[in-house]
Amino acid sequence: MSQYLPPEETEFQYVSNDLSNIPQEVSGASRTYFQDVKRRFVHNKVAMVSFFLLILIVLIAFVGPFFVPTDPNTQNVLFANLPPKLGNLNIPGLNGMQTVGGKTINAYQAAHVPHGTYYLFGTDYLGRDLFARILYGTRLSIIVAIVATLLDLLIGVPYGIISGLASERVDTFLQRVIEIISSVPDLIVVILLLIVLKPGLTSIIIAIAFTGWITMARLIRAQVFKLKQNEYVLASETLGESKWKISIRHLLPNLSSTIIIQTMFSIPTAIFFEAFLSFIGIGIPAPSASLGTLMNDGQKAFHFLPYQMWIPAIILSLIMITTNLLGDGMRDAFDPQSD
Amino acid sequence: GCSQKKYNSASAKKTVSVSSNASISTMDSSLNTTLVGAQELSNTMEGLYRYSGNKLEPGVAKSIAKPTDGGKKYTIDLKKTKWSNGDPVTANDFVYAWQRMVDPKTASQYSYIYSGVKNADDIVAGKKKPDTLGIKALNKYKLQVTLEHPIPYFDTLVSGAQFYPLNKKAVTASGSNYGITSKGMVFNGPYKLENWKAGDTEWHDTKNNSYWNAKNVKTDQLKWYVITDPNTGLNLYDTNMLDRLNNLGGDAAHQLSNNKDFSTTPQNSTYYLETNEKKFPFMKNKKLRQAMALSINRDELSNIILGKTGIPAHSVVPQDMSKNPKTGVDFTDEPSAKADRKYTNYDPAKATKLWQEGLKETGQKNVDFTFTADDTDTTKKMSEYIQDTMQKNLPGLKITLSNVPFKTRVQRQSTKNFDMIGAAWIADYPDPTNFLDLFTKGNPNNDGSWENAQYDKYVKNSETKDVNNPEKRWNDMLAAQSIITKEQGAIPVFQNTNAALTKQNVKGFEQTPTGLYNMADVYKK
Amino acid sequence: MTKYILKRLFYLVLTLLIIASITFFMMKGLPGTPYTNQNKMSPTQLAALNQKYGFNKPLFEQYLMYMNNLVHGDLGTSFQFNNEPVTQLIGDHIGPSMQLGLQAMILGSLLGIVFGSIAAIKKNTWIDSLTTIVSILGLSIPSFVLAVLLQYYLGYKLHWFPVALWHGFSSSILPTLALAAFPLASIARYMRTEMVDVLNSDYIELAKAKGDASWQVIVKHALRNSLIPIITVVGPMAVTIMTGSMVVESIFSIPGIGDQFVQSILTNDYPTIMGLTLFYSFLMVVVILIVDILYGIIDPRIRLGKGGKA
Amino acid sequence: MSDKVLEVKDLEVDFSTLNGTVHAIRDVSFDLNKGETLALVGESGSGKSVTVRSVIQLYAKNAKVTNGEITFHGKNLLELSPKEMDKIRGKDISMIFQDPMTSLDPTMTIGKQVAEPLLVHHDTSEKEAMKRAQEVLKLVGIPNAKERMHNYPHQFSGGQRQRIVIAMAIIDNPEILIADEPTTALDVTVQAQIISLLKDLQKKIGTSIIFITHDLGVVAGIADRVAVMYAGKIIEYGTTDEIYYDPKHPYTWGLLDSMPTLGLEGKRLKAIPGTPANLIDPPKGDAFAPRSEYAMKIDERLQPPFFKVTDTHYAATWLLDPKAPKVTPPASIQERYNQYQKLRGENDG
Amino acid sequence: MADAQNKDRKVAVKVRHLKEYFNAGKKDEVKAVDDISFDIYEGETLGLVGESGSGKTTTGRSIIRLYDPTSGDIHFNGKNIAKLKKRQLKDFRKNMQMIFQDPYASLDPRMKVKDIIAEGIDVHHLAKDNADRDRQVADLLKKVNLNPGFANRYPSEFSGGQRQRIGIARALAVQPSFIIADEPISALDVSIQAQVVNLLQDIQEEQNLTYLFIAHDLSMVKHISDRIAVLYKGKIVELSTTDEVYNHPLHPYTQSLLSAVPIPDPEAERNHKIKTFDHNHPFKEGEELREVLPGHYLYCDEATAAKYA
Ligand SMILES: Nc1ncnc2c1ncn2[C@@H]1O[C@H](COP(=O)(O)OP(=O)(O)OP(=O)(O)O)[C@@H](O)[C@H]1O
Ligand SMILES: Nc1ncnc2c1ncn2[C@@H]1O[C@H](COP(=O)(O)OP(=O)(O)OP(=O)(O)O)[C@@H](O)[C@H]1O
Ligand SMILES: [Mg+2]
Ligand SMILES: [Mg+2]
Repeated sequence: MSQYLPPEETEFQYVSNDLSNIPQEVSGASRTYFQDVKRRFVHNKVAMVSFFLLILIVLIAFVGPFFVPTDPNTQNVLFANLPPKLGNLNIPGLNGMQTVGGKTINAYQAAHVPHGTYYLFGTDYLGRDLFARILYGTRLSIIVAIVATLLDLLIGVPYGIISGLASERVDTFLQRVIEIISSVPDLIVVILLLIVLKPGLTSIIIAIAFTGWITMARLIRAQVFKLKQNEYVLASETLGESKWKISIRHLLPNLSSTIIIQTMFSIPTAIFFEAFLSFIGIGIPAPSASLGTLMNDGQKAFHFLPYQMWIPAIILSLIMITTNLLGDGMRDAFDPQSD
Repeated sequence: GCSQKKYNSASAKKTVSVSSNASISTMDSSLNTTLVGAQELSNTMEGLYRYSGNKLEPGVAKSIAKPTDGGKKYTIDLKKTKWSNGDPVTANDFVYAWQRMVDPKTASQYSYIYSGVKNADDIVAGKKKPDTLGIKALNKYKLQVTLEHPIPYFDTLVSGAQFYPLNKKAVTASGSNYGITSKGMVFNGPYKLENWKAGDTEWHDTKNNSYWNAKNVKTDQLKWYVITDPNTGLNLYDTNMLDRLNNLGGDAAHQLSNNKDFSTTPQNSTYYLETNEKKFPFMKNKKLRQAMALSINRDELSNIILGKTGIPAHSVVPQDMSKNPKTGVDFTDEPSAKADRKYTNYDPAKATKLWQEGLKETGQKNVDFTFTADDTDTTKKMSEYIQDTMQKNLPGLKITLSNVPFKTRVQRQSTKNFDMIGAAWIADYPDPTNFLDLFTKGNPNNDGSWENAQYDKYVKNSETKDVNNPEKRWNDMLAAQSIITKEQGAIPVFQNTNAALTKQNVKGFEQTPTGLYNMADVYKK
Repeated sequence: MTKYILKRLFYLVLTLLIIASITFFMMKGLPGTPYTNQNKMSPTQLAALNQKYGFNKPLFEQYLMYMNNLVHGDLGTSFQFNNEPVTQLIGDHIGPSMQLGLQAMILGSLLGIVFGSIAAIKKNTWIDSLTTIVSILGLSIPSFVLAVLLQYYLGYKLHWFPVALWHGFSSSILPTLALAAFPLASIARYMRTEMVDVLNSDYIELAKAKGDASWQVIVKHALRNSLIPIITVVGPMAVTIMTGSMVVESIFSIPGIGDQFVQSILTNDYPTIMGLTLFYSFLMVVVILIVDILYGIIDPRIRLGKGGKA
Repeated sequence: MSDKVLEVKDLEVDFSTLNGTVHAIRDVSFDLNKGETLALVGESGSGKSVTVRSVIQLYAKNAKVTNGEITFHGKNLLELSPKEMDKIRGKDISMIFQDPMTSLDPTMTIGKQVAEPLLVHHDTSEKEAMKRAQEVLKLVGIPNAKERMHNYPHQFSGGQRQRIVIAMAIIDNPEILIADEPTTALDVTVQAQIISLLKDLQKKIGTSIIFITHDLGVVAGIADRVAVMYAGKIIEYGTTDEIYYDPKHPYTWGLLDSMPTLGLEGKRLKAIPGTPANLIDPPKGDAFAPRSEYAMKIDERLQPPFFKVTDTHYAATWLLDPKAPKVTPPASIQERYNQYQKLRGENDG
Repeated sequence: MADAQNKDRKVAVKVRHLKEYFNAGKKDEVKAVDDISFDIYEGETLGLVGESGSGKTTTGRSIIRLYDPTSGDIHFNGKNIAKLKKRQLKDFRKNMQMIFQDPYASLDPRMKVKDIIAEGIDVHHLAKDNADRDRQVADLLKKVNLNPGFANRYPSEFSGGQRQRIGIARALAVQPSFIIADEPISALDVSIQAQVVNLLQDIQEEQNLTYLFIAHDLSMVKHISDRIAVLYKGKIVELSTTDEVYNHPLHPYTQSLLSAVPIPDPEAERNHKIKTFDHNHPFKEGEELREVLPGHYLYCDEATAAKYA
């Protein structure tokens, strides 16, 4: 605290401010909307942790395979269904011990696995290295999610914008179409599509894109209804801007938060949907694996080999939780009221 | 866990609970196509004969009739038995059922099995009236059956559900509803089905006191539960909700192989691969097929992947089904069959060599096949294994898997819309010709279109010229078998077995040659 | 109001007709027939079958016939279960699915509302994070995994509940839990968002200024206002869940409609597929209509038929 | 003084935000006498709302009272538990907010909402409370109160809704009524009605009112005393006449001058130049100095204390320091003073 | 409608029988603007006042063709623009501009100030090149008393008054001759309002602009307007010069409205009497807008009009 000095006579002098030219202040530092968003986001610890975790998972899934020499599809039937083991460390759950018929045995010894060979996540029914398979499976699931989401954006966003901007008649028609698609059960749409198409990555993506964009379109349409009332859109119209340009210049950027947030929710949905398709047997064809097929295989052996389901399930949950928390964080970051 | 007891109701005396892998779609014996349906029909109905384990015993018939007229005529005396509504079971009930079966209006998908009974084929084709079928009621309890040619396995054949009698009154009263609900149905078998509707996932069979042999049925009630999830089955079995858990998967079977409740019973069926020679004429080259056959390690496949839910198959005819009429040696253990195992014993080096030669001879470089197979767990695992081992051992071969639902697979098979297909055949009757027939030229089931005139001749001989000479017939069949094995016209992979868990106090689960269980024999100690 | 409902009913019927038509022609365009042993049947037999199912008529006539039957409440007969009317098939199997669905919806909604509200009230505290994580977990564990875990640990290991099968209320508990996870989680998340909004509104502030204790503010004002938008989410979700989860039903061996659906698809049982699709769509559009009407009744601000685009 | 119902002393409130700490209220003191109307005026963001919200302790989660005392009936409100505070809110001190369109719960009938304070604070039966609500609704001028009690907020116009909010605030005869811009969202005609309603009510029930607005016209009509706020501080307070006719703070001058009055008009309006002060990093001295043509060196260094003008009139500006050069207020302000003197003369005479 | 007093003045905007009905023909029809006619002379400021919901915004937006008029004519610079097709609108939009009420909602939060201001320049290709565009933006910023250095900033960094200036600069960018200002100051703080009003007046003088100034703050309208139109339930009930309307209001609604304006003068407020107006029966048969005194229009029936003649 500075010391209080009583006012002095000399200080009672006008400083004659130049009032016609007061230095114009603007609040705070120069920040773009996105910088603000970023700032809010960075302050959200949960979202940041999720963000880095997700990046880590994605990195491992995409870069990992280059460092793990094991091929995910190489079968070694003699080493089938080995439990997880990490080196010679005796960590429970990672020590290669297995309970068969009430007795705990060393599965690696029983299968005559050469010393020094071990499988971090164990092996599956064909003796394939589950660690490698999970790496590839995660990658595949992420690809499914990303591509499906992209497609979702390419259909849902334009559809929503058109519906929101078009005349009432066109809008009503477009909404009816949505209503029809959404009142047909997802399962049937997908299965019918898959009967017509060949099962595989492409058809799964198409299937997801077929129904996945509905929510996006609805959200975007509602948002466009709100946005187009905004005076800056009206202002643009009075300047003679065309509807098309208005959508590009004003609507799209201002829809970005809605789009990003919905995308964050679409990603888990897509991964999940793929897992479900795998469960009912129309997912990724073998021998490729996705988290869905891995969980599905693991589920069947759960009674005896619980690790085969637990590991992919935990990884999927991790991806889901991180994307969801990230989505939450983004939503808050994009909401200027949240700080 | 204080409420454990509450859920153990299945352990009450004289009730046996059994798992089923599907629900019953129809109880109409003329329309049924599924194994589950056949099992339930066998539980509740009685034909002329009934298998107890491997032994054929008289059912409604007084005794197992001997044919006359060079094997073309059977005169069968019937016991005086009753339907569950008190009506007598008469010869006319058989006549009615059989005629109904072949009547094209019934549109039975199984009517082909009547082929050989006089006029059956013509009736099915709509060329003759159903009442011209070779079956006649000589009197209320005497039945006469006329065949077009001798059928050596006639006795087995008529023990099947398609030849059961039907109570005309009950059938006509229900109209088109017959067989989709137990209401209005009458039974003449060991059990009655009550309160059942098509698609139920749980049904109960209660002892039928009108059954002629009721005193030997020691179980009051059978409870059937449809269980499709492997864990659920195990959990239910371990918590004593089930006395018998059928159709264990490979993993479970592998893990449980030392369990004292565990058993495996081979089924009279063969799983084999066919390549589409119509679509890919180069597959007519036998070296290619032989290479494929040699590239599969059937022991590894059966023991580890199938976890003993399958045993290696070296021929299209399954083992332990038919015995040499003279020596009693199994069809697959005859010296010629044993010698032919070299065509199916795993030999990767030879496989590679043959494959490369075959490719050279046919001028192929790379072969891309889509391998169509069922989408059951076992089949999926197996096809992944085959994909891997073939691609590894047969350079230039690329296999894409297409695991589809059963019906789709059958459809692709019969429309010849496949590259390579995995098919299974379960015996309609335990006779090698039931399998050998499949691969004769023009047979609707010869999906791969493999053909060999010599083979066709041997099969034909066994059914015509040598039909009444068991020994010659046996040799014809062995010769045919040897030809198809040498050529690998169809590549046998494994023979299915039912891996099951049975509680120690439950007895009598013995598989019949047609893959069913005679539930009249099952009891709880 | 009446006019509005009539208009909506008209659209409802139109939607259903379009869906019926689309599924009809899609089914017809699919490869394969429902007959397994087709190649072993005689042409006469096939003709008899085709006649029975009307396949011998021109496509358009088949369509008219189907539509006509449909209007009279006849969905045809199943292929899979010879001769069984599809309506009866649905009737036989919808019961368990409905029961499970309702139980799961009620449990899920109640817990979801409680969780969501608590998270909103304790926004940005560890309680909020905890409920958020729990609800995300609910969304992120596939139901088949959850079902397997519940069955194994609560049923098999601990013997708290029956492992599977459909024997009275106790056997519905585990599948209900497995099914409730999703509605619970998503309602909790919606609820949190809504509640946060409502809690920021002026009338909540005014209620506080009136001296309402915080629980009174929540119960009297916040809860009701945040629930209104949730109704729109709950309706369709309830339909989806009540029309059966094939996964949960198959794991718990429950004779529900979900498994039938998948079975009918796997066996090319077209009449059943179409019947179930229509049934589902019917439920869906009716529920959406009801939700919209309810919305108007519950929320006094919304008068049906007034203003704006629907 | 016995007729003080509320005393706020040295109040300081901070908000923590991502940009830093906002020092929204910086040492605010005032008191409220029984039965009087005190108006808080000042530009947007000057801290009017935060001040009164501190009194009933309804502020955002990121707020923190760092200093001060709010005495009501001998109790320091800032030291009460939330439960005790609940008992005072809506009973002894009630509040009306700016926007009548959003202040009412859309899903509850207005009768119930009006009756709520009675039900919360007393053992009144529901029936009795509703009866009382009906009376109060009639009192604030809702026609057909008996029937309309069962209507929902959306069925009322903005003016009617604000009356309903007022009914709710006065149903328990509060000692203090806080009105935060209660008429800003309303049309002038409706605003006039609401203001005269408040005046009538005050006469009938003797409530003390704190009235916030930035419309000096409204203040002139309703207030007994006025406190002018700038940048989180009260910079001048006095009776309404003193503030309007003899203001001493340059900010008050600017404020009065920027109003185009129906009586006094010139071709150009006199605007206060510049933008409001930054409260995250408030100036060391007089926050208004940078926008003032009367700024002195001392303003940059020291915050001015309150200088007494009369017993009731104080202003915080160094211009009142005896050492300061003699200032001549702008002509328009002098005009006001003259006009006032004239009026007084007339009245006296 | 060019009245006797003003018949020599050039009419910039001529509105005749303008109707704007929302949801026309439906149960929830709103006659937001119901048959209004008036002129705006070149270089003048016409104030449009009225209570909330009286149709002020709708009038403004119909004139600038954000809405398609239900019926009626709008002549702008001698051309009827009421029936122009959307495509043909572009040209006239260069000459007519609008300033919006909400300084927060009227600037796209994701665009830089310079791009906001230059939007019109871009649409109408008014800049030769980028440098020219930047120069024009800098000029405009200077014109509205903003630091040209702000061009690269985002709207969120500005206060309400500064934002409103940006909005004004945007409107000026296309060099319009007529500007509709829809409550341009009502969202601003009192002390800032004056800054913006002064700016508007300065620019008007400099460029000889014509304004339609919409507001509900009557004191401000009085200050800025040459003539005033009072709108009530979609109809103009009184229209005359500012002095006439304030000093001799004829319509009871106008009288009531004026009497309700609070006066920032305690003494005056003490004696303030408010006139009431019967909102239940506002209009009578046979009433229309008539010129009852030279240049003074009143919504009344013939008999009433005769009283003033
Ligand atoms: N929750 C908050 N977080 C951060 N700053 C806040 C918060 N609430 C208020 N402030 C700041 O406190 C200061 C005083 O706000 P207050 O609402 O009291 O102003 P006011 O005088 O009521 O203005 P107005 O006339 O606009 O209502 C402002 O600078 C405002 O930005
Ligand atoms: N898009 C619309 N659809 C239906 N009604 C509308 C629409 N826009 C405005 N209205 C109605 O038209 C009437 C006039 O509205 P307008 O916005 O022109 O009033 P205003 O005088 O500008 O009011 P304010 O002072 O509140 O801005 C109101 O009753 C309003 O509810
Ligand atoms: Mg405020
Ligand atoms: Mg307006």
